[in-house]
Amino acid sequence: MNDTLNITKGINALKEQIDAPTAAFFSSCVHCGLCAEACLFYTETNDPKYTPINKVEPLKRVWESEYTLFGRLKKALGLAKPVTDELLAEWEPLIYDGCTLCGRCSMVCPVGNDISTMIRKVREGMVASDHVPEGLVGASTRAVKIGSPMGIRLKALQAQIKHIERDTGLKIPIDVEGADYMALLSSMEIINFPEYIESLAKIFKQANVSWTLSSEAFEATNSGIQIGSSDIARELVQRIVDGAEKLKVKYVISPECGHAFTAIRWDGPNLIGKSYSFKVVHILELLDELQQSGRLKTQGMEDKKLTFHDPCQIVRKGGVEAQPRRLLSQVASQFVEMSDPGKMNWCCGGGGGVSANERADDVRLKAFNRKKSQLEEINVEVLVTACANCRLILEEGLEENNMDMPVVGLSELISEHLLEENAVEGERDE
Amino acid sequence: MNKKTLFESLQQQGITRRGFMKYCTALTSLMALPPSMIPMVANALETAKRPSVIWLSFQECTGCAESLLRSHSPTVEGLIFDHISLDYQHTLQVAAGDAAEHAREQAMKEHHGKYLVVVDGSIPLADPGYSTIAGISNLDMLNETIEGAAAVVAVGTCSAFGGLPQAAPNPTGAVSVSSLVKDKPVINVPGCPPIPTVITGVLAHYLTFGSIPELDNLGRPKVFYGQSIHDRCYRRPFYDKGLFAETFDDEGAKKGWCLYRLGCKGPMTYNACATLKWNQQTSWPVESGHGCLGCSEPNFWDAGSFYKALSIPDGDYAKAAGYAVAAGVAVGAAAGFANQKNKANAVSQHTKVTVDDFGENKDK
Amino acid sequence: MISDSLADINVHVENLHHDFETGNLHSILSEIKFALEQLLQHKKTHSIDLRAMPWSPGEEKKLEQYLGKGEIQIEMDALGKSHFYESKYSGIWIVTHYNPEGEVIGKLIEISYMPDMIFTREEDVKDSLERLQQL
Amino acid sequence: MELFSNANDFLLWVRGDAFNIALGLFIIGVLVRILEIFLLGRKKDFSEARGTQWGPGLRNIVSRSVVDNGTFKRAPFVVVVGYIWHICFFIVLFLFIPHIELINALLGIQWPGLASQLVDAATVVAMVSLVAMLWHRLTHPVLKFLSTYEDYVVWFVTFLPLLTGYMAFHRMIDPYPLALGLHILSVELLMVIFPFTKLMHAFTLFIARWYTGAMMGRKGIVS
Repeated sequence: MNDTLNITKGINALKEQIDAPTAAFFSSCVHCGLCAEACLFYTETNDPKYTPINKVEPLKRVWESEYTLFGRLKKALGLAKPVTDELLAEWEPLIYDGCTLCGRCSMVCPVGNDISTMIRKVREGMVASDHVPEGLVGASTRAVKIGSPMGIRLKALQAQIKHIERDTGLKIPIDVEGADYMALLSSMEIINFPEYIESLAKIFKQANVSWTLSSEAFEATNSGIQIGSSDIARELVQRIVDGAEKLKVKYVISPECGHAFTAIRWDGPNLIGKSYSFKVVHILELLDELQQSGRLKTQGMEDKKLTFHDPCQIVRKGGVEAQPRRLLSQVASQFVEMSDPGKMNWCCGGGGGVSANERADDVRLKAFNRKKSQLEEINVEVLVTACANCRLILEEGLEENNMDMPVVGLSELISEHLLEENAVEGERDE
Repeated sequence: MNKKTLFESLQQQGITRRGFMKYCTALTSLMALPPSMIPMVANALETAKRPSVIWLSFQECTGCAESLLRSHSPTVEGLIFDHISLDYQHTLQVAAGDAAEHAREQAMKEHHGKYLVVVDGSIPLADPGYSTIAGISNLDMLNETIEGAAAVVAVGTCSAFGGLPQAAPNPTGAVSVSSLVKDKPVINVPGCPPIPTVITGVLAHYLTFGSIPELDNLGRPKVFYGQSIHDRCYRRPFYDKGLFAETFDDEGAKKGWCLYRLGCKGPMTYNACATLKWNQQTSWPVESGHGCLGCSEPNFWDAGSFYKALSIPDGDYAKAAGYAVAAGVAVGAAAGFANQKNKANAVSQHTKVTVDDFGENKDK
Repeated sequence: MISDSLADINVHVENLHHDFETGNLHSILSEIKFALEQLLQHKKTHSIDLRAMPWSPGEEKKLEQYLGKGEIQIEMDALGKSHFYESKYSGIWIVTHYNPEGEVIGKLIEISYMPDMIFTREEDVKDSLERLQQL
Repeated sequence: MELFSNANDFLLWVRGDAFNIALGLFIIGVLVRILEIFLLGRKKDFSEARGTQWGPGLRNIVSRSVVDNGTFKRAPFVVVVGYIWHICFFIVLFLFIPHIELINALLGIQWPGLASQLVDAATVVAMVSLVAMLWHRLTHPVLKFLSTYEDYVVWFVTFLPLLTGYMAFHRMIDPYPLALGLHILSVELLMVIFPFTKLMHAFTLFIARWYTGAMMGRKGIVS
């Protein structure tokens, strides 16, 4: 590659990103500061630089000097504040370490600015000017070159499948052409939480769902979305689209992973520039649908006091809010909501690529205090969520704060309470 | 010439001390002074000398003189006029031609430094031919007459502020007295016409105290022009309550509500109509159901419609807005399309990012 | 016949509902109360020029009605008539001056034991004596 | 400087030429800003919609006026004073009879007004809330950090019409034509800087709220 990434390309990328909503948002901001109060990086550090609207300063400067008459006049007179390499370098930690793209700021802005979408746009400029954290570069490189941000190859998945098949006696279908559903997995599920795959197998067997995995497109995560490069994201989405089209499936199931849902459900078609030939559902949407239609039957109730952590990308940015609650009501007798539940939930602190960025570890742990105090308010025994990344971050945060509490995936919880027709196996292994 | 004091001249007319005190009471009220000043007024009048007055009429309609002189019967104002020596008033005096001008010249000579000059009407500067008296231009006559005057009283809006002759486009180049007279005290008594009692009140003040009353920054006596019509209007409580007549024959108008929305200029007009009233204290414009025109204020002819509320701009704002909309759409569309081009340009210059590109800069 | 005053012109006035007040009634009444106190304590008299205030139509009448008519009425004839009467509240006098044509030229409220103008002056008494002696 | 020979001359100018200039710049500026926004456009969205755009967009225009409970608890001052300021400002701007007359003259629409004493009280509350907000801006770490010179200029230019209006109403400046003239001039100043500053939010917040509501509504999220 002869083309190096530089400030000119960065500014150009920002210029590409600005659209009518962006212009409306910048025109409307009155510097009221309320977005700061919605951002856990500000509330837990009290550092004003984490104020969401401050994070989009580079984009604002480009908008003003490129797309407003008055701004262009100022630029011509040399009065405009320029976007420089130094500025982007200074802003890089705010954009990548101090924002999980959780979108909470976009919910509270009184003039209705979708700030988090603008921060996502700034990342495009950061990528094009090479102001990206090492951790995300590594993850993206592995995703593109190996097929998974964590470097997992097909062999590793196959090994896990073999293991699960042996343990459960269930068949995990791979590359079954013409199946109704193609399930995707996140690397973390493959490595850290293989229970998810097991749960899928159990549930789909009971509900009689025709499904498969793809050996060419099993990875659901998309590092391109996290680092903020449409070019990389497009390449990764294309693999899934190709895999699904090859197997001629009707549906693709997004796993318990937040940004993967955003990537494949909402951004994917726009990245490849056309509608899919298949539909995308989140696993919680599918489970809810199966349960509502009576195909998924559960028995027994979890009687421990538990709560549900809404993954930002699934609830606030994905619109899946009622489903997990309906599912939980079937299997948990003592479900309680955290304060600010559902679409107003606070992020775990590790989304939007922050968990892949070691540089952000300290601030991320500080940000976790928000979740910690939320949990302390309700005093629960079990924490349920639906995102492998959240789950890992929550486990780490709880451990750091000496809070002893299991974190469970919702699909897994459901699978544990499946109505067992022959009641052969025990309730639980542990 | 008669050199008696006012008291003596009244005594000669058979007026008693009680009559004199009653006269002083009325006069004090006329000058808008508090009743506690009556003894002081009486005291001053016992020694006051009869002043000489020269009345010059320039570009005017005689309305101001009419206002003063058309009273049906002798009033307090009348008594004052009985006492002053009106030595020149070309509408009223019997003498004509050279004799009239002689009277003026003689009065100027005899009372040099002590006589009052009353002016009604504005002075044309564009061409002196617009208004002359006895072949003398208004400007020359004014300059000549005020030379030995003690003070000048500009009666009516025309002489005080230029008035109707000065209204746009002001063909005669009319100006006010105060814009020409800089070295003599000028008392402005504006109004179109002024309230007669205000004219006599000012003269009474000069007669009584031998000085000019306290003036505001437009040269108007504060006792009469110190407060706005709005402040002294009996309909003011309706303004405060938000009750307004919206047409001249609606319920609000019948109930006597505030006339602001019908264009009343009361809030910006300083005059004493609300207290002194007109036609022997019978009524005044607002009481008769019509808003104040603002006739005692400068530029009142050019200040927009009499029937538009004061808060409404009086330019051709509809035209301005029309042009602005057209210009705004044109400029906005041009800027918008330029932005589209700019953005399309940026999209075309996009170079695909690959993972291999990262860190190249940092290596250098 | 030529009419002598505006009152002679036959004008039909619709019964307009101008029965509101400017609020001056209240301020005048408190001024009067204060003046009465001053009269009692310091023997200080006070006059209020009723023509120096803005009245709504009918409001001045209302004040007169409110004060009412007392026991004494005095008429003076000097440069036209003048009419003095004490209100039903002692010490409050309503004074109206007319010119020879019967038009009001002054209207006041006087707070005193007797309107000042009624008292005969010493100089006038001396003058009377002089004139009587000359007879 | 003898620009105007008297206060009436000055009033005549601010009600005449100056108003036309200010109105013209205001209209041109606002139209340019709004056209610039809309002409930037949006890309077609290929993802399968879960909900509609128009309804949620319009809903968001209204619902964003209600602050969520969490924000209220964390920033009660901004929320409460923000509401007070806007409500009182609207009362003063839209319910004072002389202002209604102006709007009626410009747009041909009118509505009932409020008693002047109420508007007067609202003016005082609006001014107090503006001063309180300025104080907050100067002391709160986030606001201090975010604020640019523009924020202070806009504050000042917004405060001026209230102050001059209050002074004109109470006749604290003499003569009245000068007071009224200064008030109108301060409004004209506000109109002129309006399109070039964050004051534009008065128009663009509807666009911003709609876009966000529509984008979220499309995903089935109630924003």
